[in-house]
Amino acid sequence: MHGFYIYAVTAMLLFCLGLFGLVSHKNLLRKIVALNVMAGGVFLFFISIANLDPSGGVDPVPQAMVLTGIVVAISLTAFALCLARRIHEKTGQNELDTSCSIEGEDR
Amino acid sequence: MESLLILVPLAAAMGSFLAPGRGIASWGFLTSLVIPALAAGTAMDVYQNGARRVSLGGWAEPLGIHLHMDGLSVIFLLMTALGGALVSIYSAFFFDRESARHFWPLWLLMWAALNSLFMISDIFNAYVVLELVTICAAALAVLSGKTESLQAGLRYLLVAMAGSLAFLMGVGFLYAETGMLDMFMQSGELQGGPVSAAAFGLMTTGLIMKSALLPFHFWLPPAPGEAPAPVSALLSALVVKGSFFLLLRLWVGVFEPAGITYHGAYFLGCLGVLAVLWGSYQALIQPRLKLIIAYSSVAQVGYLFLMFPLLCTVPEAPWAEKAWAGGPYQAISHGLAKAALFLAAGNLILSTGTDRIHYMKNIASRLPMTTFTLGLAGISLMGLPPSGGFVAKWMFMQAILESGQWWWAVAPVLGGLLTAGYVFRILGHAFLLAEKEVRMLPVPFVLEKIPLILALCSILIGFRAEEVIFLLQEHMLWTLELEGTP
Amino acid sequence: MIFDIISIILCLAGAFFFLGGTVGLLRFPDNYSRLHALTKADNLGLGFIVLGLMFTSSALPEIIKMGLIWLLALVGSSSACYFIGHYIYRLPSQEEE
Amino acid sequence: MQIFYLALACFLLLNILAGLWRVMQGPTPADRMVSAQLFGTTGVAILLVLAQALEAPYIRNAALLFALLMIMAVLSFVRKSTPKQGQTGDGP
Amino acid sequence: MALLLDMLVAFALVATAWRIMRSPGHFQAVVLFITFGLLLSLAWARLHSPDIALAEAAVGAGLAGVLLLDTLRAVAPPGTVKAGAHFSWLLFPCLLLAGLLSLSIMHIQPDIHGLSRAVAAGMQATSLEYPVTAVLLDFRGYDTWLELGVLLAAVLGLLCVRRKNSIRAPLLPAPAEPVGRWLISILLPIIILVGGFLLWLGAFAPGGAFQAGVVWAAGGVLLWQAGHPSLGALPGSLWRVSAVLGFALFWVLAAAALIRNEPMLTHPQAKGWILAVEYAAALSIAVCLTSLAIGGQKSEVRGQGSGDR
Repeated sequence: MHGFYIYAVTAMLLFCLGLFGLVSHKNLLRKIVALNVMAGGVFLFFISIANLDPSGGVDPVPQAMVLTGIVVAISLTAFALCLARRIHEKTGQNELDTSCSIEGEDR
Repeated sequence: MESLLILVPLAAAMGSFLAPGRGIASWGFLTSLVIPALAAGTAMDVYQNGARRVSLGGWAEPLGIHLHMDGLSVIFLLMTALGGALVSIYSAFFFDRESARHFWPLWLLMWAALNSLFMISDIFNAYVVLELVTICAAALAVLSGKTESLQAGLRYLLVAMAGSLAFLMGVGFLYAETGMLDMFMQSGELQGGPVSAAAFGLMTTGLIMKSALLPFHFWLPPAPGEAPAPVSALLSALVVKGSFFLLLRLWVGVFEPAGITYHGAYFLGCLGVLAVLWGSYQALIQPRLKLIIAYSSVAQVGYLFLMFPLLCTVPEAPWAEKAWAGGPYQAISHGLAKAALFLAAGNLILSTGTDRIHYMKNIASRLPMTTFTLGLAGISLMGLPPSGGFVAKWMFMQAILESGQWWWAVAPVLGGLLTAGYVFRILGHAFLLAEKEVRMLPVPFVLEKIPLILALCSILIGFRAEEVIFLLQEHMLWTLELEGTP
Repeated sequence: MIFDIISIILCLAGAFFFLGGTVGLLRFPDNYSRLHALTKADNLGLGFIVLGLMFTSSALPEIIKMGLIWLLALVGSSSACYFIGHYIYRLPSQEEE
Repeated sequence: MQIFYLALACFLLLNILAGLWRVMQGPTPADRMVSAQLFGTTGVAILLVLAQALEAPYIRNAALLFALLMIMAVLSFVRKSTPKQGQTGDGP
Repeated sequence: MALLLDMLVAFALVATAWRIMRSPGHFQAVVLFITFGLLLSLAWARLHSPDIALAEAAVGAGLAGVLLLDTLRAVAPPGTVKAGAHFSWLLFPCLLLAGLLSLSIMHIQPDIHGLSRAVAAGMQATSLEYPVTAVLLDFRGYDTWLELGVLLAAVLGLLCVRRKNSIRAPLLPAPAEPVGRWLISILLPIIILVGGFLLWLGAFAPGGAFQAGVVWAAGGVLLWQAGHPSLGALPGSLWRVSAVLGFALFWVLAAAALIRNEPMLTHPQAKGWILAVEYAAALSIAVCLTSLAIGGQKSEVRGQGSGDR
């Protein structure tokens, strides 16, 4: 029971620290890492809920959901990293243009 | 029938991935023939027999995942089928071979995911489907390979990932409170305490990030603004609606019965009004046609959120039905009109090589059909009768006046004026005579016709208001019935 | 009971080596010596702990598996040590990050 | 016995925490990588001890995976800073 | 003592996450993130979820590290970039949010009657013996199917970004050292065996298609890191088929039910069906993840390290 609170609060802290990293870093790689930390927090919350099962075992449904979530997270991470790399190759920057490229070039 | 709405595009996606030969567009062609028929069939079914559920894998609630079809889902399915099919046919003629190889599998996969999203019933499944839509949409947004589109795509991806994670955290809270994942079963179980409130806040925030409401709108204009025309149409018309649909489902189906939506509804309404004003203003000052259209999406998404204060503040309100009908109407008419506008803009770019509106001189005589399309879609955006946009705004106005929350009327009135401003700005440039001859390439016949059909559809749905409202009321009945039988 | 005591002694020995590794990592002055202290002490520590655990484990397959894990860690750790050492050697003027 | 194993796990975890200081301090990437490697081995040890303490034999498979795969990051790291062409010989 | 361990793990997680966010160097952050994965898998072990510990071990130790380090090399060679965080004041709203969420946690009922009873009831009707695998492949098979779709979409997106039609891995030079070759010749067979072992285990114990797929993917990446030509020699059509195989078998499973006029994804409760889908899914996960890990490379890498030969 205490374990639940410890891990659930940790999960919230991880989620919010990840959120903080996401908004406070300009560097894309760091943003993506921060998103992964956030995901870690979410998964930790799911599993700490699963441990509250009154039967004494661990609820298998959140476990299955987290497994699915891990695969989804790694796919999205890999794709985002690939995009970040491509942007770096084209512009030499590791950051998103803040000017929103509204004046973008004509085709 | 409803399963085929998912199976067919998936089969076509796999086909186009495995056989990326010369005939790759035929996969999309076939799908766009089949899907509208299937969607129409489903719609007829729901129209006649009422809402229905399918248990996937044959596992009953609460263990298995279900597909849920009612009036609301049918409306969105029809919009996706119509818009998707027409954009597909357009794309078959638009893309070169290299881009087509990337476009088709991704778009067909996304189509299946969208269809699945509109029949959603399980909230974790909703997360997976949303991620599938997100990754396909982000990949499509970078299809052109330009630097700006890469940046726009990544920005969208990051926002959407963060939104999904917030949503997923909310799923965790809901599961902790109810011990279930099916949203139609959860509605009776919520206690309205802090746990429900946390779930409510997290899920709402996550979804409005994905549907580009005002403080999170920053990814929306660049992404469609930089993508190829069919992709812009899909992103702006369909993808954004997906998360809005889910939000509506959750609010009306899950959170409103728990009685925790009151303040949130006013807040969303305020954000909606701000989005309408700010988006319209930005659209008014943009130098490029595609960006005007993209910012107009920010504004039009804002209208959708006016639903919430009208719908979720007073229980059993007499005006709720009108507000309830207005939202989906706005979604569908905006979706069709926006797709038409983006495709027309794509034609302009094909023809003149630019979409800066200062170079758009004299297109009225050169591309009359495209100009006509811009005008028609503009009418629907402005909300002039008899268009679909008019019906939506009319419903909203009626609900606003009946509810006595007159201050929301700012959005339809001022927003309509600003919309008229940018639509006439576009048309004005179109009719100006050019001082010097601008070189224009001819646009293939089909490419000109498709946006016109879309624009006509967005006008014509104004004539079928009664059926739509009947379908939507069907949904109301269904939720009440389910609450009665836990 | 006697197995428990042996296990405790072996595990304590392992813990001691891990502590040595950590102290080495923290206190040694340069790259090479840190690498050195770490990897050797580390492998010994893991070895002792695995040995200690083997004494209280009942199933033979589990014992074999633990032995395999130790061997794998040994392979991984020592080759990692080699690679990193090689890396430092090749780049003598590695600037600070 | 269980308490002893848990205490052992705590002690090993404290080792990791202490090692974090070296990751932060650096000064070179190699140092950080070495620390990560230390954590890997320590993590394997903790997982093995936990498997015994919690009587969950399947955790050993996780330890097995760590022992097997920690090397990949190092390989990636070493390759990662492969010097420019012509700068290197064929080894020490 | 268990409580102390929990608190230490929690503290280590938060401390690592904090340093990941605040450390000035990118490389440091990446190394800390690898450590973070390790600590998370300790937490999974403590929380009695060996499945997730396995997946985290394979993803965190193997793939995530490789992905991040490779990207870091490409976008920011060590020693060049030093970026502090901006908007530090945002920490306070974030901590406030964490506090609010933690407060709502305190209101969670201490006994959640989740779906575990429903799963236990359903176990009698399914042919699988292990609940987590049964949830993944049978009760909530639709999720797993779409998740394979997400994986596939990520690969498609990568091809789209890279403007390639097939993953032609840019082959790196083989390590010049005998140690490298020796290492790979030892590790690869073990990786393949361990992956197969986990897959076999999945039917009745923690393990299964995900874990096996991730481990095999790690093997594929290792093969590529070693510069072994086998991956590059893989014909494009074979690669396509194996990437889509798991997804396609799920489709067949779903469509077959329609022919028998049953709801989608209903299948006869014979173990063979599900195991076929699971094995195919493991293969597809392996192929897709390998492609994701190495397909993001720039094609020009081939020439770059030739001085090493």
